[in-house]
Parts: sequence; structure tokens; C-alpha cells
Amino acid sequence: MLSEERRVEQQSALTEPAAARLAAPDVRDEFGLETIDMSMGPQHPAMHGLLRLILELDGETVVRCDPVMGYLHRCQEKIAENRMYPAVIPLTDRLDYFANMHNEHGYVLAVEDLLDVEVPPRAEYIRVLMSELMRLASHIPSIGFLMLELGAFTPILYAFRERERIQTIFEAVTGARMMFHYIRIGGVKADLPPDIPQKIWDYIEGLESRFQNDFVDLIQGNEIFISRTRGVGKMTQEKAVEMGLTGPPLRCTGVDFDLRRDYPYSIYPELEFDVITDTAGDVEASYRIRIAECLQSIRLIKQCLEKMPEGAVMGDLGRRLRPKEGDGFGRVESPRGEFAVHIVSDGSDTPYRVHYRDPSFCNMQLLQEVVPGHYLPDIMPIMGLIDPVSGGWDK
Amino acid sequence: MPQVGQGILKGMGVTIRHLFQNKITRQYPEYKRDLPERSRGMLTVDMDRCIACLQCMRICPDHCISIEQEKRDADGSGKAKPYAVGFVIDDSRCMYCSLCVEVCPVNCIYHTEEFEAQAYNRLELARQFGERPVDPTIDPKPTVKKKPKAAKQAPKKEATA
Amino acid sequence: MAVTLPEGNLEDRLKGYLDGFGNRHGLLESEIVRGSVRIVVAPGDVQAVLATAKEALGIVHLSFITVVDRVGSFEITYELMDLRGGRVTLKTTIEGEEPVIGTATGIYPTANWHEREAYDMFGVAFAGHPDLRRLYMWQDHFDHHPLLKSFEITTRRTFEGLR
Amino acid sequence: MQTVLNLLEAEPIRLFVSFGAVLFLVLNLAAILTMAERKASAYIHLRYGPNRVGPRGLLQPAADVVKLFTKENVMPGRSDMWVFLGAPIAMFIPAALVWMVIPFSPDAVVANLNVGILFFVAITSIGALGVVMAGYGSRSTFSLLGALRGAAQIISYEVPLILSLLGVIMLTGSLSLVEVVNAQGSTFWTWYFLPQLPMFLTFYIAGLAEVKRVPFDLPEGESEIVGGFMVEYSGMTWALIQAAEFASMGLMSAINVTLFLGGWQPPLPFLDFGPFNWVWFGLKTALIMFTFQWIRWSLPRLRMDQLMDLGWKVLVPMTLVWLFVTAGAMLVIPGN
Repeated sequence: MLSEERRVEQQSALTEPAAARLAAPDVRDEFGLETIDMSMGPQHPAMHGLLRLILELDGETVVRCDPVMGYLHRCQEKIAENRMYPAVIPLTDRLDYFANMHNEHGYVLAVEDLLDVEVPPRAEYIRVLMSELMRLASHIPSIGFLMLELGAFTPILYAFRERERIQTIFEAVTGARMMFHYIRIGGVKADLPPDIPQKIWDYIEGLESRFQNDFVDLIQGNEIFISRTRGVGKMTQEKAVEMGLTGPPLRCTGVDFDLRRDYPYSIYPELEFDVITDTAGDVEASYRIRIAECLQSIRLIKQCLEKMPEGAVMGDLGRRLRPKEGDGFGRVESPRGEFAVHIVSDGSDTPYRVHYRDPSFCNMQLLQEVVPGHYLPDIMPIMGLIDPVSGGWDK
Repeated sequence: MPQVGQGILKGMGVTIRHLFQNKITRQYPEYKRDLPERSRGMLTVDMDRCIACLQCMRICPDHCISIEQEKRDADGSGKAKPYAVGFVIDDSRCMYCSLCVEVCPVNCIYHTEEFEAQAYNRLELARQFGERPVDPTIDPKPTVKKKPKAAKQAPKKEATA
Repeated sequence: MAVTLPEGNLEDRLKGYLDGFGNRHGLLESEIVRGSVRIVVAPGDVQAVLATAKEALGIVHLSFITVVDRVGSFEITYELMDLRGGRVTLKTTIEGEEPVIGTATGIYPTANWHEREAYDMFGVAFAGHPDLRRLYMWQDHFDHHPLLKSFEITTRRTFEGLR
Repeated sequence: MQTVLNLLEAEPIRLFVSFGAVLFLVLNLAAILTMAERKASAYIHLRYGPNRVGPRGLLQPAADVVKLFTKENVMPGRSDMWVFLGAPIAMFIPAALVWMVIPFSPDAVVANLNVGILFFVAITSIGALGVVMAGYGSRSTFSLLGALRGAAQIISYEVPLILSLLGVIMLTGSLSLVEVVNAQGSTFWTWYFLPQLPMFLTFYIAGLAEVKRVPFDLPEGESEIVGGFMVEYSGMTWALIQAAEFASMGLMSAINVTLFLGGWQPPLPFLDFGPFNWVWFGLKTALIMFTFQWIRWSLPRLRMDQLMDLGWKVLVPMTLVWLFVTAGAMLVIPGN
């Protein structure tokens, strides 16, 4: 805890540029015109979750964009310090609530890194199967959200129809529609119900044609969509890497990076899939990447169902988990990018410190850099490029 | 130039095709879907089987289960065993994670298919199962954490988050 | 224009990183554990080591910064990735209740919000940071840093006023 | 009976009665169109739409009206009260007024002005005033941006809208809407949408922009400025703005039909219903209104600069070129 004088001293010394900028008088141009200050959010209907953007507008052009977050902050990391290792898993579901399986998977990988537990192969296959279904259930609505932000209301409802069907599968497998609590330390909670592989197969078979009919035909060639997204949110590879982007926002600039291939975990090395990249680095490219990644996920799900071995789904664990002292890392490729968990253990049955690296949080830094210079209506497609989730960035 | 408008027309073809398709809405209060076997609804307790081991109370991440325990010779074996005289599940806090169900050694706490909980007051959502009501507003003793290097000199701060 | 990512055998690359850091800086500890380079340096050397990692060794991605409150000292972990399988875990420990460390924003611009978060949650001050404001908590009227071990959470039920 | 009819024929009474009838129709049209909009969108989205009030939800507009009447009219603090309250009226009156010159059938026209087209052009421009008043009076950044966009858009698209009318005026040689319909004849290939196809498309697009429908609903732009000029309105004032929007949407469809699709004229001569020819007018107007709704639920929204580009760089040159083509054709082809 800092003393009061010290805190004031720090804030005044370290934030000098920021303070100077805030204290600067209103700038007027040669016509004596001022810029408009506008506060977008946190109750803005089109904003992704609870985000507030402090904007400075020159007409319709954005001069400055300052994201303010913390409206959904639950201090998950502090709560996790007071829970036993297995009891943190249902809390990770609440982080990025569009990629719950990936959060669970990342956390579980970190604990397993500390424990050195053997996970049965069938459990690994089920984990990957569920993760890829989750990626579908996250990417399809994110395409819908992008269209919603451009003013087209229809695709989001088609997208949620697909998500609904995936959620029905999840409900049969895990018992819940959103907060699954399915992937456990050492395996998964329960084996797949006997009729589920066939159901998933049927769903996936139909999805490919529906994908073409409902989304690609409706969106892809639309001139208004192209004119609204092409060249919007344009960034270079250097910028993307410097800002620490991961996931579709990084891949749409052409950097060929996917944790599933470059930092392999689970059984991804045994499966075939392509890493999709695009060179444009704008909103349209990220849309194309999401569409193509959905098709790759379908491919992965088919392989998982074909190769699924028999056997147990839960490894051998003690009754009370007491990992050894040290650091445990787990990172997975969530639909938004790199989701990493860092657990510091002190040998007791509760973590000493849990740190989540959420892709929404890191990718959101892009807003400050890319939005200035764009028009006001372009903010929303750029949000669609990043596709952040409120529970993710606010932890 | 001839391409201009093609994408728009194609998209409008998609919407007009959907206009004549079957509707997928389910009219909820009249139509209720069959819940799958594993569906996690509200919790219930079979008090006859409960052995008051307090496992569920300890594992619960939300501290929504409170048990009042006393030694009693309930089964007439002449030996006083722990017995749950009060058992409350506070549904306003429960997040249906099913950890208590998994941890229970005698399978006396389980999920039902009930999922429509509503009340005008949050206190009404606390459901009593024992013979004596337990005050749900008093926190059950949280799990004690053994800190190897714990040294708390700083004054107590109130949590806001 | 294009960003070049490293190629070649992972083992050799990790050894190269280890040597690269070892030749240039005084490391307190260094080892390769489970496919990642783990080095511990003095807090004063952090900026120099990060600059070496970015410019000399080509490790382009800063994944996250974790601060751990060790009650009396703060342990800061920088997790670096070269995006091709190599990981570097850079650790440092700052003694004292009011820690100050040099910022990484000059080298990795993505550290901006990570450092703001660390400042918000732990009160770790990053000297030279361009915009060190609180990230999650209130800017004013809140003088606590929630993730410190001295900040106790009470799981008090929120029924007051309803009874 | 005959005396009553004769009394209705007498000039001032006829005007009042017919104006009342038209106003009744316009207000009902708003309710019907709200319902149609919700049903159409629901069916496109594979939903049912409102289906609880009355048979198949048909009484939903009545329930809406009751709700809107009983809602509190919230006014933002420090807003300019008279401007704020006057704006919905300034938007509704022009939209309702132009319905006076629309010929529903040869005899059913409230005021058969010989400058009907000019009247339409003049009065619809006043609608921009209401938008600006609403945006200025609300004292909100979002409203102000919406109002500025609305003013810019409506004034810009007046130009192609008027230019696209000129072709019809040249062919007809009259500014009276009844004359325009009479000149089109009772076969669908003689209607003006075929010889004047670019003008028809321009008028349709500019009309969409005039009534602020997707893809030109920038003044509302709910994903960036949350409803734009009407963000602060609630209750009955909001309902009046909505009624004005729907009335002007219906009006634009009716003008479209009158000028380019032959008004009350049947598509083929043997389908002539005599005095009931207003059925044709209604059917065609409903068709155009449905296309408005269909477009709304299919397309995303344009950006301000793209909107201006479309208006000034595509539509205006296209109309000007076709104007010369029309003039040349009239010189070359005799008897027109």
C-alpha cells in the first residue's frame, strides 16, 4: 500500500504527459471552431459490453479515443486466490463468456503444468472437440455482431440460430448452456452421451451449406458491406505485432501465428488444419478470416469425431489438490487470440496468484492507436475487427 | 459497372427466401423443451441421507450452502453422529456449477429439472431443507487458508469489488 | 514492412536465447525448463534485458506481465514469446512496499495497459510510463490496490437493507 | 341522401371532410406500417413477431398506442422546451400535408393542384427543419450529430430527387399529379418507369434517403449515435416522430407510384375496375412500401462520405444525362 504523499507524487511525476494533455486549453482552428467531446458508452446499445470511449470529434472525424474500462470488473484474480483449485474453473467460465471452453482449458492446462498429471487421450479429444465447437459458437455470432454494427440487423439472428443449436449440443454434454464447468483438472467431467457424436456430425454436415446460404451470400459480395469495411482499421504488420495483438486481428495483417500450431497443446499436433492469414489488415480481412476459420473448425471437429479413441476421460488425481510450489503456464488459442493463464502456487490447496491474459484486453489497445483519423461510424466496425468481450477485458 | 448491385441483390434474395421459411421460434411458456439428462437445474437435498459431512459447504465457490450441525443419535445406534438440523441453499447466490453434487459422498444433494426461480425478495430464494431454519445472511465459515508466509500487519480493508 | 519470425530448431533457438542473454547481461539465475527460457535479473537490468530480447534476439511478442505480492517484496514476471514456439520468462524481484521499476512501453508498446493494470492492482509504479492512470478502479476516492495480500476480501452477504 | 351528398360537394365542407379523412388514413397508416414492419422483419428473421394481442397479434398497434399515450414525456434538463416540443409537429405536418395532393383515383383527390409536383417538393423540404429542431432542442451530442447528418442528407438528396422528376414533367408537360397519371395510360408498358428507368431508380433511391430508411438511415444510426435526433424523445412526442416517419415513407411510395407506376391505372385495360381503381393504387403503394421494408432488413448502412458520394457523383450526373436523353428523344420521336 502506498502512502498518500507517495501516491500523489507518483501520479504527478509519472503521468506528466497525460496530465499536460488533459490540462491543455481547448484547441481552436483558424475558424475558431472547437472539437466536440463525446462519451460513448458504457450504456451505448451497440457497444460490445460495458466499455466507455471518451472521444474527441472534429465534425465526424475522431481526433482522440480513450477507452475507459472497469465497469464489469469482478476482480476474478483476487477471488481465485481464495478458492480451491477445482473451484476456480466455474469462475473462469465467467471471463470471456463467448469462449468459456477455452477459458476452462487454459486454466486447466496451467494447473496440469504444475501437477504433471497424465490426461487420458479420449479426454484430450473431447476437450478439442468442445473447444472447436465453442470456436464456431463464438465466430459465427461475431460475424453477426459486425453486421449489426454496420446497421444490418438480420445476420445476427441467423448467427444466433446457429449458436443456439451448438448450445443445445453443449447442454446435452455438459448440463449447462453457457457456463459449462466441463473441462476438469485431469480430464473432463463426463464422457460424451452415446448419441451425441452422431448429433454433432449431423449438425456439422448441415452447417456447411447453411454457412454458404445464410452468411456468405448475404454478406460477402454486398457493395455496402465492402465499402464500409475495406480499408477501415487498416494496420501494418509491425503495428500489429507491437501492439501485442493475437488471433484474427493479428492474422488479418499477414503474420502467420496460431497457438494451436506454434505452441502446440492437447492433441492439435495430431490433427490437420490450416492457419488462415490475410494481407489486407482491415475489417474485411478479419471477416474473411473468421469465415475461413469456421470452416477449419468444421474440419477439426470431423477429424476429432473420426479419430476419437475409447477409454477413460479422467486422469488419476488425489482427493485434495496440492500442487508443488512454482509457476504454471497454460495458453490456448481462444477465438479472440491468445488466452494465457499464469498460476503461482505456494504449495497449498489454493493458488497464491492467478493471472489471466485475456485476448480482448490486449487487442483492445488497438483502439487508441487505430481509431483516430477514422470517421465516427467506423469505430463500430473496428470494434467488430477486435471483437472484444466485456467479461474478458474486465476480468 | 454491371457488377454493381449484384451483391446487394444476392443478399436480398437470401432475405426474401427466409421470409417464406418455417419459423424457428419456440413459444416458451406454452412450449417447454425436454431437458437433457445432465441438465443442471436447482439443487435439492435428500435430508434422510445427509450425513452432515460439510463437504458441499466447503467446496461451494459462492458459499451458498449453510449447514447447521449438531451431534445427535439419529439412527438409534447409540452413538452420537453429526446431524444436519438446518440446511439452506441460497439460490440467489448459486451458480449451478455442480461441485457440491460431485463432492457429496452419499449423493444426497442433486440437481432437479426445475430452473424457473423467481421471487420478489432475494431472501425468499433461500430454500430451507432442515428441521430448523438457518439464517442465510450469515456467512458460512469460509475455507481456512494456510498461508506459509502470511503476515498481516496492514489494517483491514473493506472489499468493494 | 513485413515482420520476420525466427526459424529453425526450437532447442537451438532456446540455447541461443540463453547465451544471448548470458553474454550481454549479468543474470541472477538462468535455465531452460519445459521448453522455455527462465531468467532472473536484478530490477535495474529489466529494461536492458527486454531491449536485448526485442532488438538483438528478435523476440517480438510480450504476452503478459504478472506481478506477485510476496508480502514485503514484489515479483514481476515478463512472459515473452517469439511466436514460433520459443518462450522466455523474465523474472525480477523488487524489495519494499512502494516498488518502482522502469517501464517496458518504450520497447514493447503493448506493455502500456499491462503496466497500468499492474499499477492499479498492486501500486507498482513504472517510471517513464506515458500514461500511468488506473485501469479498472476509480481514478479518485479509492486509495487501495486490491490484489495486494494486505487487502482482505470479506465474503459478506449483500442482504443489508432487505431484512 | 342526395342533399347530404350535395352538401359534401360544396367546396369548403368537401375540403374539410376530405382532409379529415386523409389525416385519419395517415395516422392509421403509421399504425399499420409499424405492424407490417414488425411482422415483415420477424418473418425474415424466422420469428413470429407480435402475436399475443388479438388474433395473430393484429391488435398490437392499438396496444402500442395505449402504451405510448400513457407514458411520461421525459424532457432533458436545460433543453430548449419550445423547439424540443415543436419538432415532432414540424415533422408530422409536412408529411401529412402532401397527402392532400395525392390522387387516389380520378375523383378522389383532396386538392387537385395544377402545381402538385411543386407542392410536394416544397413541402417535403420542410421536414428537414423538424429534424434540425429535434436535434438542437434535445441538447445532446448524439442528437446534434444526428440532426447535422439529417439536414445534410435531406438537402443533398433533394437535388437528385427534383432532377429525376423533370423527365416526367417534360414528358407530361404538366405539373399536376392527376395529369401525370392520366398521361401514363392503362397498360403497364406505357407507364413512365420503363422509358424513365434511370430516373425511376434515382427517385427510388433518393426517396429512400429522404425518408431516412436503411441504407440511408444515418440520422438515426443506432449503432453509433443511438437514434440520432430522436434519442431524447419518449412517449407521445416519440410516437409523433414515428408517425411522421411512417407517413413520409408511405407518402414516398405513393409519389413513386403516381409518377412512375401509373397511379390508379390498372396494369392491363381489361382489369379496369372503374370507380374502384384506387385498389390498384393501394396495391402498388403497398408493394413499394414492402420493398422499402425488405431493403431495410437486408442491407447495412452507408457512411456519411459514401452517402454524399453516391448522391453527388452518381445520382446527379445520371439524372442529368438522362434528362438530355429524354429531351433528345422527344425531339426525334414525333407525336409525344
